[in-house]
Amino acid sequence: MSLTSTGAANPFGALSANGTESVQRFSRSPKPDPGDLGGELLEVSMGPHHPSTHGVFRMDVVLDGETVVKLKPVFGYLHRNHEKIAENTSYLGSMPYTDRLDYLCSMTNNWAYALSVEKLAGLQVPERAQYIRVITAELTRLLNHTCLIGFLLQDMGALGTPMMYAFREREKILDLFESLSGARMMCNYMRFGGCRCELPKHWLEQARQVVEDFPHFLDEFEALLTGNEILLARSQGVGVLPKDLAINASITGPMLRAAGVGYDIRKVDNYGIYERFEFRVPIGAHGDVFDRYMVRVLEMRESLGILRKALTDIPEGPIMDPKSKLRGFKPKAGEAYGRIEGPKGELGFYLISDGSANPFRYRVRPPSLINLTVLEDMCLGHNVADVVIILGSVDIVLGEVDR
Amino acid sequence: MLGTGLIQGLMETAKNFVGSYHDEARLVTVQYPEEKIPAKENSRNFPFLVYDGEDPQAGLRCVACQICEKECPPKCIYIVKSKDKKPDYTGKAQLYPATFDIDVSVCMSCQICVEVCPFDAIKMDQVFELSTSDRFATLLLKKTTLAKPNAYFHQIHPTDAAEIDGRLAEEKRKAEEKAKAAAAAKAAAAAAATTGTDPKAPPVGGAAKSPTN
Amino acid sequence: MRMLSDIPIAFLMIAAVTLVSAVCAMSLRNLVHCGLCLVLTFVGLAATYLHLSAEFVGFAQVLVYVGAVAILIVFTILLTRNAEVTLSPVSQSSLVGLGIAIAVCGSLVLPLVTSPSLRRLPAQSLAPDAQVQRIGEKLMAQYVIPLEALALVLTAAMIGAVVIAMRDDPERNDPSPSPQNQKDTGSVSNSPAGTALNSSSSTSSSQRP
Amino acid sequence: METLDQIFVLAKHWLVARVPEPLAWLATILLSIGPLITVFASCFAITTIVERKALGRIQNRFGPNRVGPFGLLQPLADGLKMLIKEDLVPAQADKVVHLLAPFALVVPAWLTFSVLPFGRNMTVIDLDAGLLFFFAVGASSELAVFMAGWSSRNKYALMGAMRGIAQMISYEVPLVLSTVAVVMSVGSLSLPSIVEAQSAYVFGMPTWHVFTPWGLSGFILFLIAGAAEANRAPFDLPEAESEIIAGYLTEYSGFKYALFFMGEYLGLFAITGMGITLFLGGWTAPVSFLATTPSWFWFFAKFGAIIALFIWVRGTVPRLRMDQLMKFAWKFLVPLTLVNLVVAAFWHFSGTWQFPGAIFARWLLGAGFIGGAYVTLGRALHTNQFPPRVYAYAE
Repeated sequence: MSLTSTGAANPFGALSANGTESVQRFSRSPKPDPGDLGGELLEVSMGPHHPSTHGVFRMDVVLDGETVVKLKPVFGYLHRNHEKIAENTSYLGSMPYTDRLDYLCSMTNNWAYALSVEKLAGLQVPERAQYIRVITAELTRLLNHTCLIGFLLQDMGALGTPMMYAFREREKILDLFESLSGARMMCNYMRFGGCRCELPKHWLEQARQVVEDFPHFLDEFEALLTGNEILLARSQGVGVLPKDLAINASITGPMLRAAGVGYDIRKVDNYGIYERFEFRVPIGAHGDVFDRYMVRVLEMRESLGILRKALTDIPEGPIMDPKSKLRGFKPKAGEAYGRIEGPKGELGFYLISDGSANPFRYRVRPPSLINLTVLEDMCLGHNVADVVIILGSVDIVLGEVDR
Repeated sequence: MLGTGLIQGLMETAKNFVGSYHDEARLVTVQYPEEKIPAKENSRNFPFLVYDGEDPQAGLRCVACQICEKECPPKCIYIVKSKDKKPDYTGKAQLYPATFDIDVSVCMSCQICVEVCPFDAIKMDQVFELSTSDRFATLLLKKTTLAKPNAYFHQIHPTDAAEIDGRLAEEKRKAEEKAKAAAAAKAAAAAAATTGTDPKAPPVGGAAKSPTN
Repeated sequence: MRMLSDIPIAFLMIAAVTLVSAVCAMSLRNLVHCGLCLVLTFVGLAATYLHLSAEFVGFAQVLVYVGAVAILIVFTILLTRNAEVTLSPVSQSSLVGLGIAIAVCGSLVLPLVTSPSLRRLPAQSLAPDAQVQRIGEKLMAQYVIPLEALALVLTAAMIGAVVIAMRDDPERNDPSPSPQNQKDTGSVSNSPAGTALNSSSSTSSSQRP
Repeated sequence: METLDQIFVLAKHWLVARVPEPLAWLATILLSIGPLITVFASCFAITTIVERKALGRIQNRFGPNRVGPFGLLQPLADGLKMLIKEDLVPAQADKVVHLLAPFALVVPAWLTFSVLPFGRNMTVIDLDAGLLFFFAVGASSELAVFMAGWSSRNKYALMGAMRGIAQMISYEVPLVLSTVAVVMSVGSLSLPSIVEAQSAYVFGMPTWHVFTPWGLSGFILFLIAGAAEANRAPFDLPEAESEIIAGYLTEYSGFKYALFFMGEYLGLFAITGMGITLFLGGWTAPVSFLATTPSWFWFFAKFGAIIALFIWVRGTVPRLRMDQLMKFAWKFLVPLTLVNLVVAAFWHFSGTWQFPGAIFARWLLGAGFIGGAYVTLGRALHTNQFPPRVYAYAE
């Protein structure tokens, strides 16, 4: 039941030139297999405006009947030159651009970027700001995972009901973000050495209320979905990602954990103040779509624990490192890599400073893109219907994939 | 047994169906054009220029220092400095923007211009119904459209505005004190000079001008 | 029904549609169009049965021929390589074809005109008393042995079809292709030309070069 | 009451009597077809708005509420929009077949209504083989699906057509088999006589087929297979928008799309009407003291209830996959309908049992037999190779 890894030698087999070549060969002269009941291979272009490619993403799928024999992801439709723009903008100027990477999770994007700049400039984040960061990041994880499950079920054909429920809850978190940072999705909230502004009045109470209500929603969500026979049938054994391939292809986040690897950067790196929180890292055993779904549900429950503690423990105090400055920010020459456990996986920013106001080199490690590289390995032998849910379970946001 | 999960799911949707008729927490839709969610104080959308007093153009706090133009990540601000100067709130003669354009189709409402502005002259607005039938002309906001009174700023961001007004008043007071002190010093010096040499010293300029409120 | 039978126009129309669509089914170039015309012929036949008050036969005709056989035909056409065939319009052995056509036509018409039933039944009682219940009773009592024999044959055919379908190589049904299969999926397999499945019409047609 | 019950029949007779004799036959035909088309076309309009509203409520939204009071004129607006939309035909499409496909779907869908009894004496044509006619005509909708999918020259459309035909053919088997039990027990293919067979009352309770073990399971099986036949969720694979865009409808726009849309809903209505006729006693009232109330009211009340059930299911479940769909049809529904046939036969022949409590014994045996088959088949289908999962936590 497990897909054999082509990845031991070449984890990116899905994207190799070999793949391109074969797809083109099919389209030129599809030859029937004489031992087969007959029939040609069908090359279908799924995307870029296919309803369930989550944005402008294209898959060149070669089908035998409805079975996928070759799949080539094609992306870049949303390429915005993010990294080069950042190299020509001040450090601060890139912060709002990071919002637009994974536009569902701007808070964690902010944090990852702020973290790497702080490493570069040697800034210390005050206690209160650390707590705020943890709270916002975990809220982001909640909203990302609920949305993802909603989208996944939408891809599975559930007519948007789970998605609407997910969006109902997401709205509450977005309201929190709006009253905190001024914008619902493009928060642009974190700054090097802290956070941009103090929490508004009653924000903590509102956040506590949201966190208190959330388990109820999760229970309802699970009542609707987890036992559903159709969901089980559709997702179990579909899109299996073996452990070794996951490790070799540098998969991170819930996908890696669903494949059975207990790797969470919150535990590994202890960035921020995560060592102060008790939480467990759920892992799956099969690495299929259902495991990815369940791992995310369980992760949300753990996040709620973190949030409860953080919302109680948050101290008073400053929220910015006094050494940090907005204008004329020029970190000393050097390099830094800051990474966090984003909702989608390891989100890292690698920066080289030459001492000027702009980074000399700016590089994002986008979890969506890297998790996408194993798409073909997961999809081969499955149906068209499976391809969309496998893609959905990878959890990509094209803003981050294409950058 | 096969089917139990489906029935559980059906119960769940039935609960939501019924709940949407009586439970506010379930039916969260806001009927937009008729009712609107009150904007949160921190909400931000596109910048505007604050002016003090009655005259939008004379009262602009902006001194055309062009910091926002430089820091703006998508470079959507275009400023041309004025040739002449006019007094600011402390009464100091300052440049003012001859042209101040913001291309709202480029602006990404990131608030960085607000953060870097040393004069509290540019602030974030909360308008969002900006759709037009014209693709180009109306999307480039000119100085005249951008200028909005301080009272409006108070209305949308009360906490922020109160704090800024306090600070500005403080600065103005300090500036006036300083001016007064300078005037006094001058006067004293003049007096000293008068007693010493010349009784007809010229009157002190600058500080005499009344600052815009 | 009586209303229709009183007006010969109805019969003429049905007959015209049936014949024209039958001719089209033979002569059109696009195979799918031919198939669809054939469906129209079937429908026309069913209408003829209904016109003769043979309800059950008419509906069975629609159910079986339009609902199932026609679908089978168009599927078979779809599975062939190319729906647009380019045949030379004049067959080289047109005389032979003509001969065969006459022979077939004659062998169909001859029994009809010599059939004793035509003479036995007066024209006005031509409408058969074919109530469904009577058909069922006949099938279950008088013709039970042929019915069972037919059922047996059909079951055997179905099992045969299942066996053929299951005979497919196991790798294809397995959602986990083996590594080497993954590398060269879709390319021509090196196995000798599969002649084992020539009995299936879809296979043979798809193997046409 | 009697007049109210027969009001439509009387109205028709009254009108026909006003028409000159040579044209009476035409008037009869028109007065049978006209109301049928009007009623079910408005049913289609009402269903679309009710469905959208109900789905909205299920999803905690309002649903359409902008056009007219409470959004009730939404179907009108939709229809108008469909009418004035540009009719796009792909350049490579087979234009004639592309044009004919929607009609090939809609016409048989209308035809199916002609045999349904909507009330006492309210059947357009009482055919001796009405049930057979229903399925014969219903089967021809497959051809429309094929025509639409093939003529569009679109890979998604072709895939949708393939899916649609495979699904319809597969689900026709359990659909027909589940009705065979009724035919067996009633001994007729005529739908009015099937309703008549259920119109008696025992202790004030109706003798609908659904109140027998085989009838209950047959009804559920019929609904499941019918949902698949009508491409309703969770069997809406032929037009699975998240997978193959819109299946065979991909290249349809404007009014042709609307026709397809209507054809599908009409198919659903026909299946629903048939389910009511076969298992829910057709137009008979649910309790004996209401038996004098208009029969057509009860037909449409039941009709609305079943449609609501379909909407509810659609708002809840995700979609099956093609192979699972086939597996479900052939490995679950077909064996279960066969078992159901056996139970129906048992019920029929055990009707002679005379000892006290015989009815309970019959129920117990029948229900036990079906339930056992259900559990066994369900387990075989459901467990596949995946046991319930437990999730570990890494430390």
